[in-house]
Amino acid sequence: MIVKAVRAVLLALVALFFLFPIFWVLLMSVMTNQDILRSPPSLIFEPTLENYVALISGQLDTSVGTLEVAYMRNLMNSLILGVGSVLLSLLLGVPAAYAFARFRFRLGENIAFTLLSFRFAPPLLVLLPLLFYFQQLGLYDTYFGLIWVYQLITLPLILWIVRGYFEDISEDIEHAYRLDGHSWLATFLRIAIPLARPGIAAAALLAFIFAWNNFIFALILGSSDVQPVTVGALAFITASGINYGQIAAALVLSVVPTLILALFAQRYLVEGLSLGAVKG
Amino acid sequence: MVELAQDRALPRARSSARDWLLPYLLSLPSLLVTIGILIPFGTAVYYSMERYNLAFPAGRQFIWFGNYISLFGDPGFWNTLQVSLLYTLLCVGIQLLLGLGIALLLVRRTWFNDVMSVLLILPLMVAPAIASLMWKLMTNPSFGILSYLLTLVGVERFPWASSPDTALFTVVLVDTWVYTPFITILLLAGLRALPKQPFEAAELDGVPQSFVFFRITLPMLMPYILTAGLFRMLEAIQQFDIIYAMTQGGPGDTLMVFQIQAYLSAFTYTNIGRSAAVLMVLWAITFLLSNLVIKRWLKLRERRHGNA
Amino acid sequence: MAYFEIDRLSKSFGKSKVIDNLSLSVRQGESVVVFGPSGCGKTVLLRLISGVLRADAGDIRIDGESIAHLGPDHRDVAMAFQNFALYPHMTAFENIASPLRARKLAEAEISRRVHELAELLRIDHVLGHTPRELSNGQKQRTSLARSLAAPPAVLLLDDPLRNVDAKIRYEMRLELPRVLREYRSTVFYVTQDYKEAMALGNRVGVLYDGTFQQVDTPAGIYGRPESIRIARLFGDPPVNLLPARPELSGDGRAKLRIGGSDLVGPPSLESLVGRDLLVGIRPEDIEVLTEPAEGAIAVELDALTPLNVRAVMLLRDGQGTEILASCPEDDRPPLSRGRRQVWARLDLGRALFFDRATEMRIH
Amino acid sequence: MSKRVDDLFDAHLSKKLGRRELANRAARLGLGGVAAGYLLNAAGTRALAAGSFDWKAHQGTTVRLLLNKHPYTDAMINNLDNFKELTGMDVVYDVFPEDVYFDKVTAALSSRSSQYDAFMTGAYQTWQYGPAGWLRDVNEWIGDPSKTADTYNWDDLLPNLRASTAWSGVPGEALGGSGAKQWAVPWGFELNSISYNRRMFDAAGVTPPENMEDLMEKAAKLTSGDVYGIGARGTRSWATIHPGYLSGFTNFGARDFVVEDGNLKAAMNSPEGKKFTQMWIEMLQKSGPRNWTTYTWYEVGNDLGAGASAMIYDADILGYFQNRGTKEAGNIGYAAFAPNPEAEQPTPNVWIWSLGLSAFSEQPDAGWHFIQWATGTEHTTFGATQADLVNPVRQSVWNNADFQARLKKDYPGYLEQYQQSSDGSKIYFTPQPLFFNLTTEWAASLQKMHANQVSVDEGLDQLAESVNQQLRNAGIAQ
Repeated sequence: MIVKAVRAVLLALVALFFLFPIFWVLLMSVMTNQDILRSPPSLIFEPTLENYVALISGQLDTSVGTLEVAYMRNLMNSLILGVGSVLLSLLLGVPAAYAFARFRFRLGENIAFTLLSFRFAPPLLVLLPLLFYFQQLGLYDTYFGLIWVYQLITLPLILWIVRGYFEDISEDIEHAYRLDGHSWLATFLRIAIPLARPGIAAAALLAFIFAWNNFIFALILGSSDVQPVTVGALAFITASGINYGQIAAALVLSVVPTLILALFAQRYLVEGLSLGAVKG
Repeated sequence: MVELAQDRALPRARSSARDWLLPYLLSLPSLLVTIGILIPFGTAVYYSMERYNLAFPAGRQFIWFGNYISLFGDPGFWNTLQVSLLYTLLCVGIQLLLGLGIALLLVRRTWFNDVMSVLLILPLMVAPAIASLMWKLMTNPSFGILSYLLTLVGVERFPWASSPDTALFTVVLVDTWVYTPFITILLLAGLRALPKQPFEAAELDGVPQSFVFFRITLPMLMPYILTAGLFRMLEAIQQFDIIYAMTQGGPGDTLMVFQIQAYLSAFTYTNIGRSAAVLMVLWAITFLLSNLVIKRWLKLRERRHGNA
Repeated sequence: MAYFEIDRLSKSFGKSKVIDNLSLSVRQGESVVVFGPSGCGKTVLLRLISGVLRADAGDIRIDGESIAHLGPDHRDVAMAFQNFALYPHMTAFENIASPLRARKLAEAEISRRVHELAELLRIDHVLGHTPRELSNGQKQRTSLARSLAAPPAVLLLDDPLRNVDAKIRYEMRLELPRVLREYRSTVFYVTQDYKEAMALGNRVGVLYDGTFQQVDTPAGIYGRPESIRIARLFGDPPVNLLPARPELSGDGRAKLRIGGSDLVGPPSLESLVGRDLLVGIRPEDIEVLTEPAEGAIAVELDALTPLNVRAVMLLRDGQGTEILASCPEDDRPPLSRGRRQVWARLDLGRALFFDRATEMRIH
Repeated sequence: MSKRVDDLFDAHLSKKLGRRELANRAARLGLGGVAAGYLLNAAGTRALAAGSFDWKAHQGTTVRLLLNKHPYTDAMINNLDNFKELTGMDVVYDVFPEDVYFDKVTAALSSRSSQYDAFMTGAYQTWQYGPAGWLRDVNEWIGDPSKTADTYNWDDLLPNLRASTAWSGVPGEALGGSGAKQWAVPWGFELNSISYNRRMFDAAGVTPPENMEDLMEKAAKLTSGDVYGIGARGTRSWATIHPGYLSGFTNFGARDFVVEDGNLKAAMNSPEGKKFTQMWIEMLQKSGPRNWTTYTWYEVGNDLGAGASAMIYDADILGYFQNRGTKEAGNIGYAAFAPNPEAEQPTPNVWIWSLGLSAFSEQPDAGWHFIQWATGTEHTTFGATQADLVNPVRQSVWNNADFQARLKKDYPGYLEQYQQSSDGSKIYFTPQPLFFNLTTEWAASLQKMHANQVSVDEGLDQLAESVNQQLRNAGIAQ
């Protein structure tokens, strides 16, 4: 009984710490800037949807005219970059993770480490040379070029997390399938991948989040046409003031796609592998 | 008993080419696609050995290790090293403990826990740069809800990121808020993936909970903890967004971590050579630390999966 | 005629030679049981045969054709795993159908065969379940069914009864030979349980130190173990090993001094006079008497354990050597409570003689 | 747009109609304020086109701009159709948030990319970009009548601003001196003075401060409860140094550098410098924002606009922006400020948003076409009267009756503040390429003083020593 109570109290504290700021941002997104900038802060305000209206319609009415807000475009860019990089990383990383998990081969660990080590390089280190080469190669300001660079973020993550999950699948299950007369490829596709799916889902979601949250690559390697939400949200900070309400609304909108993805992946995320029962 | 054709030569068993090739066919595409990054990396290494300030194009010159030597002679550099390592240690340590604790709280599958485990990812979904902006507002002495709540419980004028005494605490707090969910996700999945038998056996034998945790759960979870810790460490030692948005490395030099040092050198001071040297040192440290973790990880894996 | 041949197979991991120049021939339809202690290389041997591992040297042939270069999917070898290795994301039906799907059979044919097997193994009522919903016994049968679905040239059974409870194990031990006969399979059966080895094999191969130490019929292994180690592996309670040196008695017969008494040995012992031996006597070859008798030694009864249908008695001779004896519970001598002094008659005619130095049996 | 509307505005431009009458007639035609402003400027555009200069010289080309998300940019974009119509050119622009804008500029130009013809820059940045070879000297275009319209009137741009954006590239040589290259053209600027909350001042019976001591006293007096007396920026950034701090620093006669034997030598630790810095830190400790070291432009402005601070000593336009759409809108007052009682006049340091011509542009003439339009009288007038292109860089705009009327109506006291400050307004930093190293370190030093980690004297001495060392390392001084 006491254990249960302690557990409940701890969970409540955890929820408070992690969710209160989100809740507050949600409130701010329906406040005017004047309501937000009140001292002391107050919960008494008239909710407004004008922040969202401005973001979604792309029209921001100010005293000096109507300004264009490119936030929806930023959102689309983020989606293209996030989905594109994660898909490419899965395509490249899942087979590689499988190779590292299942085979011991010459240089195998070296290749695995090299791939991980691309994550060691601070982005700033390669950024300026990268920009130079991108311009030479015509990759500047292209989704293709950015998705390639994003592999530095997403690929090592997917590779190493998925590798761990592959290693936890009983080899016997795959052997059994091979012995049934199925080719190596069929075994990989119909046994290994379905069984590692929770791990792949978790890794893909995390990689997507990291890609989504990046902004230095797109900022330097692209024009404003390809900028993601992370850069877009900063546009509400101008010399004439920070529009916190719009940033909050932008933040809420930027979380929505990831949240949908997380809910979609939730079945796998919270499921774990559950292979214990057949592992022997 | 054994009917062998003795005249038959003993064949030397050889593995087919396909067998030998397969792991390379699987792993090399990812390497080939990303290996290109070595080119800009090499260029950056070259920069780090140049006197290269964009504002002094005429003074550009190859100086071997000149940038590194001047770096090591600069007390600011040693401060940076110390701050970065401390920051990393605090973030990774606190977040591993907290993340593990939360994962343990949520490991039982109930409707509530399922909902919570998705909701708790929310902070991770907010870009750190923007999250920091929100935290800065929430800790603002005039409009900040957190500052206000603190006054309600009697803590007046808590300085948050603005004082050298509390700045580190504040950025670690934000970092913890943003990144603990990362650890929670991985460890929660790891916990749920553990085989059930050892636990059932321990329960039958009436083994005390603490013993089960330290002798069964923790060792079995170790590969997941190491993976989560590794990526968290890579992220933390290269932290930029949060610290820059909250304090720009201040107050004073309190939070001058590597990436801020390098960022200022490159983008504000246009000193590309020095920036590259700082980042190369950061790269080397990251490399060393990761190597340690990975060695440990591989050893665990060896032990866990045996030889055959 | 050899149907399935393993020819001087070797496999090392690093410096440790796990399979060392191992050879074996199996006739078509024969069941060979591979028996050995844990860590003897059984698993590696199975993996070499199934093609999951590649040997360093040696060959494997089925019907004269080498399969050593083939992948697991082309070897026509099936295997039932100790841990069942069922596909957790497929139903029992799909698990069993898997080899048939690989052979691209028509759906109707697949369904017919799966149901036939399921009926034979009495799991037809759980075909729609996933492995998670199956009991261990049902998992085991599903796994067996899968390995039989497309009748393989060679069927490997890797200790399939290890992870099921006693009742099912007993049932299966009776049932398995029937099923295997039905499918006329050539079977390679790995087990750590000597009773299973005795019950199921046409022949038993005793594997340790990387190679077969003895291959013989179950009775042959039991009755004529090549070494002390093999003798010990077979039999429960284990064989008694009593140190002794035969001497010639006055009448020209070889005598053994055991438990302070001189016992007359069989004629074969005469050639061993003067050698240091270990005399192996199985517990069932020792008769416990309540009265002194000709050729019986006086011993103390230390403990008596009624083990189901057999009673096991721990005896101690004058020198303090422990001797185990067993007999059917019904034939147990009437022992009154508290009685310690009994006599034991050793059937030296069935005794095994091992050289004390080499621990090998002297023929 | 109908011919009738066009006629109406043309009539206004040729002074046939007064402004009020124009507004009445426009209202009858159903035009609101902003639309009317745009149309007014369309009329100005037609007037431009009527001149002798060939605005269509680059018809069909596309000018590419790199811009900061800023009210100046917003004003320009609102008026861009007129430029397109005037020149037959197209304009594409990349707008990046201010937070990351200069990173983008540095990256784009350091890679010698030809993708932008012109870009926004601060005057201080030109001290890096100019010597780096990323900017063209626009004197070449200004002096060429075939490339610059006769109506452009370069001399109408405020002389201090023209000088502040021109430099020879020799560290320590005066801005706008002989041999100076015009690295950029001023577009909009801010100077530093006092913006205050009139409501609070009235309630406390306080008038705007006269000098530093007065400021300290009044700031202390106005500090009570949730309100603090004086706002200023305080992050570890050059932005902390250049507004109020350097303006006051200069007013007390202190300098960042002196030139000795042709060598730059750090001089911020002069007695005057120490004296002012001492007062500055003391004032902030006593009556400044509590989290001063995290205060940027935005926090300083927010606090004033929301009534959390009683005044700021910072950019005048920061106070300007806070007088609209905020809680304290309409309550903000403005005052020129000379901290040193012995000073003749205020000496506000300035920040100048300017437009520069990229050295890597393949069509600099087209780029210049845009710059001269954007900094020309017509657009800057439009920007100042109809949008927030303030402070205007042209004298004629300051003299513009509409602009003056607008300021008087919505920003009382602003114009007077400007008029009292303007003569002494210019960049007071010594131009040298290590400007950002110096000022960032300076800010870090002030933060340490504020936290009492180091005394003011010690801090400035250490700073001077470190700066001298860096100058030597960079080969700027011996």
